[in-house]
Amino acid sequence: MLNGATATKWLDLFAATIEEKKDYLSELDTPIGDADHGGNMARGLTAVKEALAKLADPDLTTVFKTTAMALISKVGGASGPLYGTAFLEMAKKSKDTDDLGELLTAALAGIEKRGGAKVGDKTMVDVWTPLVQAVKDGKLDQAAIDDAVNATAPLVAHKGRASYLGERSAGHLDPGSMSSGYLFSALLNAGVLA
Amino acid sequence: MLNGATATKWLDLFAATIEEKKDYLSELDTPIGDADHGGNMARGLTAVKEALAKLADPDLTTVFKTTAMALISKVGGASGPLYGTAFLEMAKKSKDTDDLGELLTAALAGIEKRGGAKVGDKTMVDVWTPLVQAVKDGKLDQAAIDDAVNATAPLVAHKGRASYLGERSAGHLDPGSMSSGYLFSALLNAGVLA
Amino acid sequence: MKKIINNPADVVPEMVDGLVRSYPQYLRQIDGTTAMVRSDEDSMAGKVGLVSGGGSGHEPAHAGFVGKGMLSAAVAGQVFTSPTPDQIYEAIKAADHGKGVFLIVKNYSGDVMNFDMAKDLADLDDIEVKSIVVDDDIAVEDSLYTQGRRGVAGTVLMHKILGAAADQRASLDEIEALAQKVLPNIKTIAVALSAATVPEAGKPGFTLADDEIEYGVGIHSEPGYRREKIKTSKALTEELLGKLDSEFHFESGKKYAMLVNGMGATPLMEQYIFSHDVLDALAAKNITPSFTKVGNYMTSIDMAGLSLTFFELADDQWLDYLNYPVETIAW
Amino acid sequence: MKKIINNPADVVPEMVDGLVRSYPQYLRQIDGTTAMVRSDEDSMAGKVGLVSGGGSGHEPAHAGFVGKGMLSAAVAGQVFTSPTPDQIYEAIKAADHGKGVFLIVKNYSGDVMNFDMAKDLADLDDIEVKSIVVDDDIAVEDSLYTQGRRGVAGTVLMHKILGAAADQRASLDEIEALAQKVLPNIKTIAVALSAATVPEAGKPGFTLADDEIEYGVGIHSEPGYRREKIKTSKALTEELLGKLDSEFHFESGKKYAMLVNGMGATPLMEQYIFSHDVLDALAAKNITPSFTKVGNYMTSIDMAGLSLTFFELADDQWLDYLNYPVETIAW
Ligand SMILES: Nc1ncnc2c1ncn2[C@@H]1O[C@H](COP(=O)(O)OP(=O)(O)O)[C@@H](O)[C@H]1O
Ligand SMILES: Nc1ncnc2c1ncn2[C@@H]1O[C@H](COP(=O)(O)OP(=O)(O)O)[C@@H](O)[C@H]1O
Ligand SMILES: [Mg+2]
Ligand SMILES: [Mg+2]
Ligand SMILES: [Mg+2]
Ligand SMILES: [Mg+2]
Repeated sequence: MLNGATATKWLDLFAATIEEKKDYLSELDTPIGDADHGGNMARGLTAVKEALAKLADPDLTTVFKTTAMALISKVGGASGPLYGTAFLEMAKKSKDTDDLGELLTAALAGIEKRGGAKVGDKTMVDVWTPLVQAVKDGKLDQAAIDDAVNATAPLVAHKGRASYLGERSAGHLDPGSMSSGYLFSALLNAGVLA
Repeated sequence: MLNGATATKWLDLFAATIEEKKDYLSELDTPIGDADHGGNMARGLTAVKEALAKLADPDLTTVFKTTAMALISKVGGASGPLYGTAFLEMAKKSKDTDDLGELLTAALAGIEKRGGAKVGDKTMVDVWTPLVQAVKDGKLDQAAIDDAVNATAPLVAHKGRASYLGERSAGHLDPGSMSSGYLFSALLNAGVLA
Repeated sequence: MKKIINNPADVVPEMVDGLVRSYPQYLRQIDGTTAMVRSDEDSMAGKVGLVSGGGSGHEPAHAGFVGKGMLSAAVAGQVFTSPTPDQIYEAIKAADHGKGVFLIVKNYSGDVMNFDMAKDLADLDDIEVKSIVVDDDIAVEDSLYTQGRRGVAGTVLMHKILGAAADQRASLDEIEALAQKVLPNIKTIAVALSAATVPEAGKPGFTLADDEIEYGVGIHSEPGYRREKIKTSKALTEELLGKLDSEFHFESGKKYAMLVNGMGATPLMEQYIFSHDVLDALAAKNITPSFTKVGNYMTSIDMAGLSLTFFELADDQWLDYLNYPVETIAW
Repeated sequence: MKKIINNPADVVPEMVDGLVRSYPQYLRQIDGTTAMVRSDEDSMAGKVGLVSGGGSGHEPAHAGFVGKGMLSAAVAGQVFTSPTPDQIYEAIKAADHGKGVFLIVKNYSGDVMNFDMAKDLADLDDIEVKSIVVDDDIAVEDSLYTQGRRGVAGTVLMHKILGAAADQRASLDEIEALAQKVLPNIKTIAVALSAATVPEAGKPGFTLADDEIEYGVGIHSEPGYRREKIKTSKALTEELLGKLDSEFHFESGKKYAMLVNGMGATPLMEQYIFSHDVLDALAAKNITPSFTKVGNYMTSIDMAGLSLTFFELADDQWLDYLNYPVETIAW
């Protein structure tokens, strides 16, 4: 059941993973980016955690909106507006529904609109697209997440910093896809899907 | 016998040694200076050689003056004005005498006046002072030269760049003393003393 | 990593603080942000505001170009990370003096998205905002299937041109038209001798051997298009000027401005020698640039290397704009 | 050694050529020399000429400070090697407009001797020449038994002060008196993170480990007074400001100008952070400098590190001189 409490748990778990994997994310961002994805996400999720901790029994919309504002104002770079937009769209949508599939569909649409990336461009869109579908189909599990993330490795980037490398971007995991994978893993572990 | 021809031979020999020892002189100038003494002297002596080569059967005064002007306008740094002044003073003195002892005495006086260094300050003055005396006494030989140069090693510098090191300048040969040693060795080998 | 810093996480706020306190005559920090606005308020009255910015690490860009005749405000993001929309929004508000605000954005997905979001915020306030996305780096393919070319040192020339126009009371529409006309005439290409070290990363973005260089790097140590043994300045000139020539097709009848830009760790000595070689190569084509600037303008922290920018002065007024007097820290 | 150069022996002539061709509006090369004179002849008429210079490798010093309101001419010697008397003499002649010429010399035995010889040459021409030997580096003992203190970054402040006075038609005697009054009020101390590499030497003057710094280095990579593990910017501030305090005995009632000077390879980011720490430390003593400048002014080729200069403004007019407008490449 997705509600203010479980969404908060989801985001706290996500924050914990980001904190733990911060250096790894920046490492992924080194060969095909600028080595800051871990720092960017950690700065943002620390702010999210702090902001959520201040809320007393918030509803779902408040949790998402608070998360969006913290990410938008703390992350910067490419991932800030993208994750921020995702949560802003979920905040809007959550006024009508608490269905996770519908919420994530709105989030993905926001990411696509903000960044203009399509499937195959080696961005987080490549992880969100199959995993949002998996959630809808009730088939999200760690294996699906790993597959989606790993599938970004052979791709040639067409969006974001990695695109400057052309063919040389192939053979590396996309950092934003990895952090998106963590977001979906946190979803699994928060028990929201149950 | 010192005359235009033997003086030219002296300076050509000096130029050849400087060219050969260029890197070594700059190496000496590294721990207690700025690593350019070899380059400075080589630039100067190349100019001296070229300038002297253009003279047809010059007299002693012309050789010294030509040398002085080439050194003054090509060497720069501390050694340029010092060696330049030395040869300028010899040029002046050579109008009255061709006695090597008297000429070198004038040169040393010029170095002292220009740089203000005294014996024991770990500069070329520490080589010139005993060796000018040795020339006067008819006792200049390679051993005397080596002794004078090596005696600069334990000294603490009070003039020039090396003085900024204080006590730490001890234990290193003074580069300008080494190049001065070469000048006196060239004198030996030019047969001017005979 | 050997750097004169305190906690790597504090690099940006401390730098901004040092900057505004060292130069209060030019800059004022906007409360609660790492954005800076021109302290000479009077000089902005009745004029379009110009806002630029981006990740930090490009100093003196962008705050060094804030001042009368150039930018109104600059936003400093985290190191090599676009600033956030709320900060950009504050800068837009501070730069607005009723005539609208023009944003000069470098073409990086992060910058473009964050500046876009800031524009959305300003729209809600009825501040008229327009923008240009500078993409002068010819090292990367410009194609529909990529992010497009990066915005690099040429951005500073855009600041200068638009700053002169804004100071002479060009309207927001005129500035937009000018920016669009100028944009395709500015092109840049770089070479690196070493990569930048982001303080929080602690190690360089890539490593070059003691005798290696890399052509076509970006200003965030993005790898370039070719790695080679170090060459003479003259040979580097041939490569870089050659790339530019295949874009510009240099002609002796035309007028150009030239910018040699040091990346942060490359001394002026090398930049002047390189300029000498570029000017020699151009002279062989019977070209003398009408305007030249050499120095550190758009750096990449402590990267060694430089970039070469040419700007074809298709309109005579542009040269006047380049020579228009400004009061800034770094122009 | 990885540098953007051609033949190491050609570094100085090529650099000077690149410089004067990039900035013809400021500089003209004096024929047959590597000395440069202000190209705006008119701005020198009826004024005392100011000539400075020294070895190359300190760019933008000294040519970057030639222009209206500052130096009349600058002489560039070989790298880290004082220029020769004949070159200095040519600069003196070019700078002389009938009111005499004042030389600003850094206290290094080579510079002092070569400028002295040039003065002797000018005497023969009946050009009145006076000079000051700047010795602002407090890292070394000042004693009768040494060469005395070195002339370093504070020299640029001397250029600025005397330049403003000369532009306002101070006489040669007045400029000499001003220089002597200013001199003891300027003091500098440096820290290095790495040493400079002279192109012809091909390797650095000394080597510091990856985590070592050295206090008290000179601008030719002369070793300093202490080697230590790298510290935070705040800790460096304490050391350097402490040394300066024991000379100045900073007081909140007094006025100071402050110059943070990068050595060539240290990015502005670090210089601004360091400035932040210095300004914080001074604020704790209730002092706010009346004038601050941060950037690369008197470098040491590609040395990493910076120097901190304070200038006690014992006379209110000196602040006006610092703020006096100039037209130069680098001030
Ligand atoms: N246009 C885009 N659309 C979707 N995702 C993008 C886009 N551009 C970048 N990304 C994602 O952002 C990630 C990089 O984020 P980050 O390193 O934080 O920002 P930056 O690239 O500005 O340094 C990439 O790995 C990619 O997944
Ligand atoms: N004041 C002085 N009097 C005599 N000799 C000096 C003086 N200063 C320096 N020297 C000599 O000059 C030498 C250094 O010359 P050089 O390296 O060419 O010049 P610089 O020190 O300017 O780099 C020293 O080794 C020393 O012998
Ligand atoms: Mg990144
Ligand atoms: Mg030397
Ligand atoms: Mg980034
Ligand atoms: Mg020297």
